[in-house]
Amino acid sequence: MTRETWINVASLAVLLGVPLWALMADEPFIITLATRAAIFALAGVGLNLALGTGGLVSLGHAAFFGIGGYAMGILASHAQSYAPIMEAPFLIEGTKSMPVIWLVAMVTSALAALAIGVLSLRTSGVYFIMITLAFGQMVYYFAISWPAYGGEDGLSIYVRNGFPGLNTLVPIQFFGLCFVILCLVLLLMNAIHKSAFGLALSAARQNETRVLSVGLKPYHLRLVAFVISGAVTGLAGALFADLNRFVSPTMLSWQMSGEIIIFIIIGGVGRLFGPVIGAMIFILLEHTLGGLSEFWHVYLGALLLGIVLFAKGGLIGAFAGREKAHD
Amino acid sequence: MTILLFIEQMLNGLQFGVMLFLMSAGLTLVFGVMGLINLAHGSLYMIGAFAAAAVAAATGSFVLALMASLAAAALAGALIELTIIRRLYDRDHLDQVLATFALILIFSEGTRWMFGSFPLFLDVPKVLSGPVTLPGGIQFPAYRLSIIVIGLLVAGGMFALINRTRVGIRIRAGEADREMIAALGVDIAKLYTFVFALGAALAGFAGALVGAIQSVQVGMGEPVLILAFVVIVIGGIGSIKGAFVGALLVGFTDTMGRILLPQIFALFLEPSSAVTVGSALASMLIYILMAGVLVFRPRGLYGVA
Amino acid sequence: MKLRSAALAAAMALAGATAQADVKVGMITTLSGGGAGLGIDVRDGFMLAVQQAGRDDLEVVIEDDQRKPDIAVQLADKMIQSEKVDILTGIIWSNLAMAVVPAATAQGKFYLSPNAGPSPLAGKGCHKNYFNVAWQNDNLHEAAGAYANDTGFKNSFILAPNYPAGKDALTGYKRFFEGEMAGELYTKLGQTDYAAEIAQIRASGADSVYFFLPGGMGISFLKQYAASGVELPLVGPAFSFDQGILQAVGDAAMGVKNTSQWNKDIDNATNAAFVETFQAEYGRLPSLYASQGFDTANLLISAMGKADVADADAFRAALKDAEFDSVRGKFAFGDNHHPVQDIYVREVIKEGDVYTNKIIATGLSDHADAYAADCKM
Amino acid sequence: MTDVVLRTDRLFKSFGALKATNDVSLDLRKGEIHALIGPNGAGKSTLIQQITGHLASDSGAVSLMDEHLTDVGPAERARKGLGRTFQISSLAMEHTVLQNAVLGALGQRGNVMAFFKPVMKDVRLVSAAKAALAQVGLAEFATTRTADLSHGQRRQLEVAVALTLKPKAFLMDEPMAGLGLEGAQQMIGLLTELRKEAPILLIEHDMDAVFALADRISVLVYGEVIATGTPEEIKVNPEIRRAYLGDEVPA
Repeated sequence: MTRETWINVASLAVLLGVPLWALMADEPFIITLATRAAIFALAGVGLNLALGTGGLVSLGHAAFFGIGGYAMGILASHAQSYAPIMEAPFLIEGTKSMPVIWLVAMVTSALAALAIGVLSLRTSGVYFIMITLAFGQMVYYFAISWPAYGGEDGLSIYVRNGFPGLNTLVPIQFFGLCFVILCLVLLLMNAIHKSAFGLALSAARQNETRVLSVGLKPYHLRLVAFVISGAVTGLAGALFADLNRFVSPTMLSWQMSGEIIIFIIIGGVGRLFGPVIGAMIFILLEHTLGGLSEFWHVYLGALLLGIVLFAKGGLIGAFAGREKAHD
Repeated sequence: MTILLFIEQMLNGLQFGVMLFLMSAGLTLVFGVMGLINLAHGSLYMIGAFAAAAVAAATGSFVLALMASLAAAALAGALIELTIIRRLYDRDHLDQVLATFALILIFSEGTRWMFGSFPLFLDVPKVLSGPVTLPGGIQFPAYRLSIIVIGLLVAGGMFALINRTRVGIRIRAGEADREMIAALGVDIAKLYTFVFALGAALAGFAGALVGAIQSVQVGMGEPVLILAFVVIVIGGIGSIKGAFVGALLVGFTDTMGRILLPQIFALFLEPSSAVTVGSALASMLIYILMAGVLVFRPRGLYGVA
Repeated sequence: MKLRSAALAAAMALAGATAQADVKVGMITTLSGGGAGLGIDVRDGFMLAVQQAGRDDLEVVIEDDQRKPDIAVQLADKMIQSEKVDILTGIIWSNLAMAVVPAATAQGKFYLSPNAGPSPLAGKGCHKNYFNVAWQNDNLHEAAGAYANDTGFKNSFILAPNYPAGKDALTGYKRFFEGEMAGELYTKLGQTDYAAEIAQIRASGADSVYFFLPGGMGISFLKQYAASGVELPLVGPAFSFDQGILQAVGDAAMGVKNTSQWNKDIDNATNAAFVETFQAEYGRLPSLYASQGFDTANLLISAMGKADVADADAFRAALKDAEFDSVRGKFAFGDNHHPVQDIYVREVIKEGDVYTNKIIATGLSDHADAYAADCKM
Repeated sequence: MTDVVLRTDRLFKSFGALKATNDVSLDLRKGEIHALIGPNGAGKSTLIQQITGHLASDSGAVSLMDEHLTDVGPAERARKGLGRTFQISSLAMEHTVLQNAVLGALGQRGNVMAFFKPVMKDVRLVSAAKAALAQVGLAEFATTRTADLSHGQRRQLEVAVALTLKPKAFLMDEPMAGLGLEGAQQMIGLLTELRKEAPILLIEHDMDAVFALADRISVLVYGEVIATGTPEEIKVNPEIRRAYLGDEVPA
C-alpha cells in the first residue's frame, strides 16, 4: 500500500473509531460532531469531483447542499402536517422516509446542477467561479424572501426522518448511516476516478485542447461531472438537514460554499480522501478553537493561511508527497 | 411614477453605481495586473471606514478622516502584499481564494478585537449634511451629490493614470506580459506592491465615503465585496472601463429593480403577493443580470479572451 | 472550554462554595461575527443577575453560536447530551430560535427566551416548557401602530427587510394602525443603501414613516434619511435605537420615536439598581438586550427559590408565576407563556455626549400578543 | 478525384487587418505526404487550426472524404478522422504515457460515459494504446508520468495519440521542432511508416526533412499558396527561390 492509502485507511478508522469510543464513554455529543464531519466530508467528496478532478472551482455548491436540505425539509414538513405538497394535476404527498427523501434530494439537486451547469460551463476560470457564485446567491435570496417554507426562519422538523430497521434518533445509528453512505460514495468516486469518464474528465482539466483533438467534448464531460457532483452534495445536504432536524437559507449562503471548498483544500485537492480529512480537521478546529477565545476566527484564518502557503497539495500532499500517477 | 421621481431614482442609481465603481476599481486592477482574486478587498474597505471613524472621532475633521482611510488601507494593503499576497501570484485561483478568505477572517475578528462589537460613528461633514435642490425641484442629498462628483473624478484619474502616465504604461505592460516588463528592467515586485496598495487605498477610501452614510461595522465589507465582484465580472475582469460600465449597470439595475418590480407585478397580482414576488425578484436581479451577461459574453463586456 | 470555566469561576467565587450545582443552564448566544453585540449584552445582563444572586446551586455554560442555525442546533445537542443542562436560554435571532427551541422543548428541557419571539412559538407551536421573557416579535410594532393612531397619523409609509421577521413587523403595525397605507416596501436583507426607498417615501404623500431595519440596516437608513431632507415623522421599534448602536447613528436619530418594553428611566428600584450596577461592572450603559438577559436570569432564580428543577411541573408553575422584580416594573406571563406587559414610546435624546432614550408615552398597556388564542396548552 | 482524402476550398481568415489565410485551396491525397512550407507568420498554423476546427474560418470549406466538416466543431472533426499533433506538445501532463494513449483510443471508440469500469483494465483500449506506443517506440515508457518525458519523447507521444484515433488523415504541426539530429532522423523514420496508415499534411521548418519526406510541397506566403508541386518542381521554381528560399537551396 502507498503512504496515501495508509492515510486514507487511517482517516476512516479515526472517523469510525471516535464515535465508537464516544459511545463507550457516554459522550453522545462527540458522536454528533463525528456525524457532522462525515456529512461535510460527503459534501466535499461531491464537490471534489467537479473541483479536484474536473478543475471546476464552483463557489456555488451551497446551492445544491441547500436544495438537498430543503428537499428533506419540504417533504418532511408536509408529512408532519399531513398536507400534500400538491394535489393537482396529481397528488404528491410528503414523506418521512429517508430513502425517498435522499432520492428526491439527489434528483432535484442534479436538475439544479444541470440548469446551472449548462449556463455556467460556457465560462471558465474566474468567470466560472463568479457565475456559480451568482447562481448560488440567486437561490439564497430566493429562499430568504420566499415565505412558503419559512423564509429566513427556515423549517423545523420535530423528529428525525426514519430509515427502515433503524432508530435514527439514536446518535450512533444515524452516524452509522451517514458513515456507510460516505463509504459507498467514496467507492463510487474511486470507480469514477478510474473509469473512462474519470480519465477524460481529468485530462480535460489538464489540457482542454488535447481532449478536443481526440474527439471528446470537455463541455459534456464537465457538465456530467457537475451534475453528479451536485447530486452528491445535495444528498449531503439532506443528511445535514436531518442531523439538525432543521433547514434554513444559511445552508445556501456563499460562506457555506467557501467552507466546502476549505474541506477540500485542507485535505488536498483531487485526492479521494481530501475532503474526509479536511472536514474532520475543520470540525476539530471549530470545536477546540471555539473554546479558546471569542476571537477564534483569527486563529482559524492563520491556520488556513499556513496550509495554503506552506502545505501545497493539502495535508495529504504534505504527508504523502506528490500524487502517484495511476497505472 | 412622475418624471421627476424617475429622474431622482436615476440619480440614485448613478450614485450607487459610482459608489460601486470606487469599490471595484482596485479589485479589477489587482486582478488585471497580477492575476490575483482578492477576497480580502472587502476587509480593506472596512479598514478604511474604521480608520476614518477613529480619526473623525479624535479630530472632528472629515478631511483628515478621509486621508486616514487612504493611508490606513494603503498601509494594510502594502503590508499584506509584502508578507502574504506576493506568494500567491503564481498560485492557482483556488489557493488565492482560500488564502484571501483566511485574511477576511483575520481582519474581521482582529478589527472586532480592537474596536469592539458595536458599530462606530462616522457622520457626513456639516456642510454636506442636508439636501440641495436641483433644477426641476428635485431634492437630493448634498453628500450623495458629492459622492457622484468624487467618484467621477476618481474614475477620470484612474483612466489618466492608466493611459497617460509612466506607471500606467508599466501597469498595462504588466497586464500584457509579465516577463516582458521584467525584461524591460522594471522592478516588478515594487510595481506589484504599488498597484496592490493603490487598489487597497481606493477600497479604503470608498469605505470611508460610504461609511459616513451607512453603518461602520465589522462585516461591512463582505456584501460589498460580492457586489464588487458582480461589477467587475460583468465589465470584464481587468478592465477599468468595464468596471465603470459594470458599476453603473448594476447601480441602475438594482435601484430601478427595487422600485419598479413590485409595481410591475402589482399590475397582474394582488398587492401583497406583488410586493413579495417583486421584492424577491429584485433581490436576485443583479445576479440574474450577471449570469445573463456571462452566458452571452463569457468574458464580460470588455474582457479580453 | 474557557468561557464556561470563567462563568463557573465567577459563580463559584461569589458563592464561596464548592457544592455540586443543582441547576445547570446552557446559554447559546451570538458572541462572534456580525451581531455579536446583542449576544454579549444578553450574556452580560444575565451573568450580572447570576452574580448578584450569589447562589452556589446555579451553573451557567456559555457557548457562541456564530449566528449560524446549524451551529446553534449542534450546541443545543451538546448542552442536552453532554452537559446535561436543565434549562436552555440565550438565543438572539428568530431563525436560530426556530431551529433550536422546538427540539429542545420536545426533549423535556426548559427554554427561556431572552430576545427572540417568533410567532409560531407563540401560537400553534407553543410549548409548556417554552417561556418568552422579552416579547412576541410583533409586540413593539403593534405598539407603534397604536401610537401612530394616538398621535393622529392618517397615512403611513412602512418598510422592512424581506424576511419573516420583517413581514411580522409590518403585519404587527397594520394590526393596530387604523389609517391608510401610503406605501409598503420590502427591502433586501442586509441592504445598506436606501436612497431609492427614501425617494419613494418623499413622493408617496405619507404623513409618517414606520420602519423595521435591525442592526446596521437601521443605522444606514437613519443616516440617509436625515441627509435626505424628508421631514416626515419617523417611528421604529427599539432595535434601531438601542444603546449599543445609537452612538453610531448620532444626530440623525435625535427626536425619533421608538417603541420599547424597557428603558433605563423606568422608575423602580430594581431598574435603578440594574442600570447602576451594570454600568459599574461593564463600563457602559445597559441596553434593551442586557435588560432582557437580566430579567431572564432573575425569573429563573425566582423559580429556583420555589421549586426543584427536577420536578418539572412544579418548576414550570414557578416560572409561570413570574414572581421576580422585573426591571420593567410589572411583568406577567399570558397563557401561552409570553409576556403581558406595558410597551412604551421613547424618544431619542442626548444626555451630555451620550445619545439615549427617554419615555414619553405608553403605547399599549398590559399588552399580550395576537397569537395566544392559537396556543393549545 | 477519388483519391483526395482531405480538401480545403477557398479558406479565409483575418485577424483585424491581417489576412492570416487568404483563399487557400489544398488537397491531401491517399498515401501521400503533403508538406506545407513558408516563412514564419505565413499562416501555416492558422490553416491547421482552421482545418481542425479550433479556429472558425471567415469563409471557405473543409471536407474529409467528400464529407463537409465546415459546420462541426473540433471534437467531431477528430472523431470523423482528423488526427493531429501540435506545434507545442499538448498532452495531459499528470497522466502516464499509457493513459494519454488510452485517451486517444477512447476518442476513437467514441463512448466516454462509462463510470464504473476501470478504463486501464479495458483490454481492447489498452492494447490499442500499447500498439500505438510500440509503433512510435515508447513501449517501455508506458508507466512514466508524461511530465517526466523528454521533449522528443513528448513529440513521439503526440504522434502515438494521433495514431490511436485511426485517423483518415494526419495533420502534423512541426513534429521535428526542437528535436536534435538523431531525434529528427527517428521522426522521419516514423512518418515514413505512418504514411502507410493515412496521408499526412505536414507543416515543417526542417527543409532536410521536408525534401526527404514530401511527395508534394505547397508554399504559403502571406496567407496565400504561391505554388504546389513535387519537391523537384519546388526546388527549381524561380519564383519560390526569390520569394522564400532565397538562394540557399538545400542540396
